[in-house]
Amino acid sequence: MIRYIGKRLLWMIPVMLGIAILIFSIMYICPGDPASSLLGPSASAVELAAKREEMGLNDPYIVRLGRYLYQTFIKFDLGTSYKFGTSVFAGLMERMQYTLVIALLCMALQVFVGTPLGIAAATHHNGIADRICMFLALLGVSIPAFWLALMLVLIFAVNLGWLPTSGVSNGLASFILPCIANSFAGIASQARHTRSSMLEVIRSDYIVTAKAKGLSEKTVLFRHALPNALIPIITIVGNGMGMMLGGTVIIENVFAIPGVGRYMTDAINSRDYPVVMGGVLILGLIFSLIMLLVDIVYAFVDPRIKAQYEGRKGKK
Amino acid sequence: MKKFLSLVLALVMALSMASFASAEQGKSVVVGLAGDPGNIGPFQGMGLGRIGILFTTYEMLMVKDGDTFRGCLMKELTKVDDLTYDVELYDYIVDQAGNKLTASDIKFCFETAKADGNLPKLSSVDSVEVLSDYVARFHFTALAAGDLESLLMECPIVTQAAYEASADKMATDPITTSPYQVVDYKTGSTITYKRNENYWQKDELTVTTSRHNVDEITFKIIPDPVQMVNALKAKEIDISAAIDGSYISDFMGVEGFDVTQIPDNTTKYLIFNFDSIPNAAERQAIAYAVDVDDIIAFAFDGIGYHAKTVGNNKYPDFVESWNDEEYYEYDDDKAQALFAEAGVTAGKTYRLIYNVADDNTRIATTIQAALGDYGINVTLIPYDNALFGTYKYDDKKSGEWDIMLDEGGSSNLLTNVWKLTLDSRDQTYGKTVGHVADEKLQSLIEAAINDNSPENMDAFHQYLKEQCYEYGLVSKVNNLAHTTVVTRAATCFRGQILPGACEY
Amino acid sequence: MSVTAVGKDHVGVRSKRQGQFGQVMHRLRKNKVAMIGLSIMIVLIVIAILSPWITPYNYAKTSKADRYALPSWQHLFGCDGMGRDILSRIMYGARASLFLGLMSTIVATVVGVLLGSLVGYYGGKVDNIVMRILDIIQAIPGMLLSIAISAALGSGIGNTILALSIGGIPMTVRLLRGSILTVRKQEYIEAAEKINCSKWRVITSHILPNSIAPVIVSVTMGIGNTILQAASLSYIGLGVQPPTPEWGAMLSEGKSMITKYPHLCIFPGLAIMLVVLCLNMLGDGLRDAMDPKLKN
Amino acid sequence: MANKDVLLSVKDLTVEYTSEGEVIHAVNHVSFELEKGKTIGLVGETGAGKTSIARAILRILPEPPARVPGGEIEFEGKDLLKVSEADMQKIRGKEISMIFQDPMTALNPIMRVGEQIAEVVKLHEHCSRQESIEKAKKMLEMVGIPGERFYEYPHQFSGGMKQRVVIAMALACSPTLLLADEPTTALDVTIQAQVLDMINDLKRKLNTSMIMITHDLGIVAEVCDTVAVIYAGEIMEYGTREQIFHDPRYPYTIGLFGSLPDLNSDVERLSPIEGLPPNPADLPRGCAFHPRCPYAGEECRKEHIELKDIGGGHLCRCCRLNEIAAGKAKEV
Repeated sequence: MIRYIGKRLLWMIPVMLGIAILIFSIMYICPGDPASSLLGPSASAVELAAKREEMGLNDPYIVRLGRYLYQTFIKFDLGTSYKFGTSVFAGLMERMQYTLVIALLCMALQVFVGTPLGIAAATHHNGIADRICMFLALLGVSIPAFWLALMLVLIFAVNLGWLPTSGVSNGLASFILPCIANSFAGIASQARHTRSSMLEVIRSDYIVTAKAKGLSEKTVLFRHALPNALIPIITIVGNGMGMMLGGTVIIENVFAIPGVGRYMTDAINSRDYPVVMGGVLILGLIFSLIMLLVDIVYAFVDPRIKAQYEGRKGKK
Repeated sequence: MKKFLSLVLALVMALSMASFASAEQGKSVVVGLAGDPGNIGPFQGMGLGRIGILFTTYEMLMVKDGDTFRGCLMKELTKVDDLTYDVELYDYIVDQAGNKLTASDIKFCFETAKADGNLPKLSSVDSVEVLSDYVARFHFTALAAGDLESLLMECPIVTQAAYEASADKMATDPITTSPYQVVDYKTGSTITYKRNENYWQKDELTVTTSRHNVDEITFKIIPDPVQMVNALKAKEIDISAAIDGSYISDFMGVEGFDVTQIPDNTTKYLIFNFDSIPNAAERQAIAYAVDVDDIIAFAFDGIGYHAKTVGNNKYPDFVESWNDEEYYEYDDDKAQALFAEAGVTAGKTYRLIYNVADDNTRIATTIQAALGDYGINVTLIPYDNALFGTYKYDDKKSGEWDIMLDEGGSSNLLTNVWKLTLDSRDQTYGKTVGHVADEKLQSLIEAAINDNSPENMDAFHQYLKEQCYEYGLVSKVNNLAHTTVVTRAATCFRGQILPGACEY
Repeated sequence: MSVTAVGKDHVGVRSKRQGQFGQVMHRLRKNKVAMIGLSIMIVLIVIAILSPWITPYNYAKTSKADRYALPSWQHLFGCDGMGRDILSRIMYGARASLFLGLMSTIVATVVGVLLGSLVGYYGGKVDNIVMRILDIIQAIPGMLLSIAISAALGSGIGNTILALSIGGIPMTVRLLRGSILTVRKQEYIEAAEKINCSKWRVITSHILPNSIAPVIVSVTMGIGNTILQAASLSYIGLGVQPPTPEWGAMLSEGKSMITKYPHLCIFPGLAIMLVVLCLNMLGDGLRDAMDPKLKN
Repeated sequence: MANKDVLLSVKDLTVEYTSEGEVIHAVNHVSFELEKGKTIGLVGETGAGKTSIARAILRILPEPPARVPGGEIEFEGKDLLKVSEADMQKIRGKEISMIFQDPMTALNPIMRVGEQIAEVVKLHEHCSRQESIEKAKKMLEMVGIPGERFYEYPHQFSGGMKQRVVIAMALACSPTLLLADEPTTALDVTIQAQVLDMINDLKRKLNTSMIMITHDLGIVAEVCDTVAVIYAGEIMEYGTREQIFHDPRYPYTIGLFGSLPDLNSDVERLSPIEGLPPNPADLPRGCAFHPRCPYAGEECRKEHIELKDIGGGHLCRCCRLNEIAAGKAKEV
């Protein structure tokens, strides 16, 4: 197992290099001009051209790529944001604190609300609980997040005045509406996946075996069915966590939260190259680590997968 | 679970109580800002979000106060010769850290800003010479009409000592001469300013942009337009210039709220691509075919002004008589006749390129519908800001559009609006943005830029109108909605809120 | 001493005659909920195809008098900010939205399932390399990928579908890989291999039916997002250009009016919800029909 | 049929499945009795309803779609269909346990095999964890698996070993009744014999009664005392092993023997039963077997036929016994 993890960590080096080269090349072929967003709309074409030259944007691809890779991987410097004038790493970490709060809260909601809902639906297959749960789930995945967010604001912030409409200056209260709005789809999808997976597992022979042993419904459900049912859900949760750490642009925009998503989207829109490239690299690293974690959790939950990681000596 | 919930609720309540409590002390105002200023350092460019906080954060040598130019840090301006001016500062300026501002700081600021290259106008400043503690001599390489003022207004001034003391070139914690000091900057969220009790200028000499009628100013960045409305309704913000036109009725004449309407200094106009529409009659026909009233109704909820030239009529060099001239008002007969003359028949297709934004999409759609009445198709090509900015000036892209919906404005002169797209010297390929290489047009605009006398202005305007290389459409109106905490809203000449100058 | 094949149960016999596909279809046809979903989808598709002839108004016809008109008998769903009939725009918009939504979902699923099966089946090096490439692709923000596709390959419907589907592939692969890993080592797979089943057959008839369920769930839920995403592509040279209606764009146009004129958002939102709902009903039915554990 | 030594008495048991709106009659009015220490064999084709009978006894039918609309299952004086679920849980695994058909899927793939045995021990014998582990290891050794393999997972076991684990699990609490659902089908012949020997052995040691579900007449001959031939959810013929083996009367039973390779005769080909089992959702009127029965006559198609005692407790559900006897005679 440790060998496997070590191998995966080593693999991260080419992955990071791959991400760096790919993002650099994409930014290179993407039209759009960082100079124009820096100088504002009243700059003329000649002034823009001068600024581009000064920023070194007119150098050939290879020169710029080399400079970028040298700076990133040899000097470990992600550069300074064109727009904010601050270090990309510091900027990203500052934004990450908000994103992390939202991601963790949302994941918690998703797991601790979605999973029980899915279990309830599966154990009452085709019953009322199932129908209600699945209806909510469908609502969850088909209601656009911004719509839900704005409705929540209208009710709880504008009409009732319980919570702030937007911003991050009210402590935890600032995060309640964003998290509810953001996790609704996650809860829904978690519930559906749990249900689907539970249904598969509940029909398995080993569940009948467990029942035939005289175990109580609860024990059968939680000791035998759930752990098996959760295996595919690990991917969902891992992927969801990875995505959420990349920021949730819609929610961050609506609630005026200066999270990673807005930082990155703004950077993409204004072609703030250092932020885009540095951000993608760091987020890619985080994502890869989470995916590695997912694979490790897999191995812990499912001995069959662990056996596959450890080589093919498996069966005796 | 219940326990946890009640705990959370209690926490929430405690937190919200705390925030209300702190808001009670002193007079404070919260301004809703749609754009993120990002770097608030002095020598950054003029990205859209920055303009909103510029005058609260910094002072310049000169500002435009109402319709007149006034010295802010500058006490006297003396002309030495055509390209040389002496600037005399007040001799009692101190910044928020107590540093004295002297002529050497002026030299430092202009040189640093020019070297940073984010304020491209400064390229016409050749050098700044320190004559004495409070007198700096500016040497310019060239000065067109209005350039002197815009140059002196362009560069925010800070002391060299404070700038060098900052770790990040004042990107987050500028120390300036302004009456308000940044005390907290949560990047992307809020910027809070406290009034500087030791502001240097005497009240009777304070320019509008430096007034300080309130103790604390918070700019809150709210990118979503609906949330801006919600925040104002919930009175989390006191004033915003970014309330969508269709929501104005929620605040106008409503108890506790008020709305001030201020014409925007930008104008929407059409640029015709000379490569694909070389015939003046065809361009004129399109201009006649478009009904600006429709555009105002569809894109601006009925509130907007017809443009009378390429640019609006708020500039000092705008010639009054143009207001009464005919300027391609919607005329079906003329449009048909001109289309016939140009040989344009039904089935013709134009490609209209524009910068995507709600109002632009609607203007473009209105134009599309208007030309549709003549059997002419219009293909809309929307681009996001970055792509539009690139394609607009890209010679290679000129084969991909026929009409461009663009907008432009300037902080001082109409000629500066014209310069943006009509001066071929400012393009990298020696033609206007519309690919016109017309020597007469060029000589007329150069004349107007060098000397914006009504004659020169009119000559250029009339020629442009006759050729219809570009066609001014409409200027919008900004809605300043505010709670009655603000009794009179004040804006700078760029249409941005000046929270310190508002009355409470 | 054992009894030779005494007889086959009827399902098994049918499978011989109809093949696996026919068998799945047969079970699907018997599932009422799935059939309702399918019927509504077909109705929507028919509306989309016939929309140029059956919309009550021209979708692009603007009218100053009808700006933001509320739903009424003249305009069942009301009118938008340009005075255009929302019902007509939704009907016509079904063309772009359904086409883009369905096509890109199908492309993403097919590619994802192919890759996922390969990765899950072969494991080892193949797994490592493909998954790491996916790590790299997934690190790039979708918007940037789309802009790059638009810039490098130009506009056009194919590239739009590519841009929309590329984001969905990694998730599908990961899901499938995850669930194949759990069935990969089961005896029936080994048995199938030992009797010299072709790899293709092992994958399609033994591995996939046992591991596809999470993919179906995730794909059918994702289509709503895909339709919404299509709206943002029109600003970067892909997607559908105005005034041709498209549900995602209608929704984002109406977004800023949501508290003032909610009908601008509600109806396109409902249209998207309907599609998501139907596909989910169909997807659930399909999953049940494909589930080998339900055969007997 | 009253006997004081009866451990289990099933009366009129009926099981239905509802599938896509159709009602499938899996088990129809099945009655039989089992004495202490004895073994009954339920014989029939796949899908005949044998497994459903066993699962109905343990009440582990998947409900829905399955349903038990009628009947009685009397076990040690209690009607299992009426006891509470909590009481049932105390019976399952302890008094009655089951060996499942498919060892490949009967074990929880992500739980250590020993743990799965220890679980049932701990549950019913209320012992400490340590004791339950010891017992589980002992059980593993009893079925011929080294105790140290307690900590391994099912995927590390071969099919035969998994089946032994399943058996160990079923026998862990010394049940009074063992339901063995085709315990050897998934195994190869040598292991089959070992497993059967083992079951027989354990049965003798623990004086356990057993219901042996199989389609393999060889196994029946080896372990069963009585035999019930099940066809389309009904008992068609019932009798002692000797009665069934030496004097099969029902045409289906005869057919079963006909499809056995008889090493003593030099018949070149087996004679399998023609046709297919009936669709349980749409059973034929009259005798369920008549479409395939070479002796079927008019009356077989008309009405349902009752189970009749044809002597010595040998029951048969046929109205043409005489014709069959004649036909048999002719053949010989």
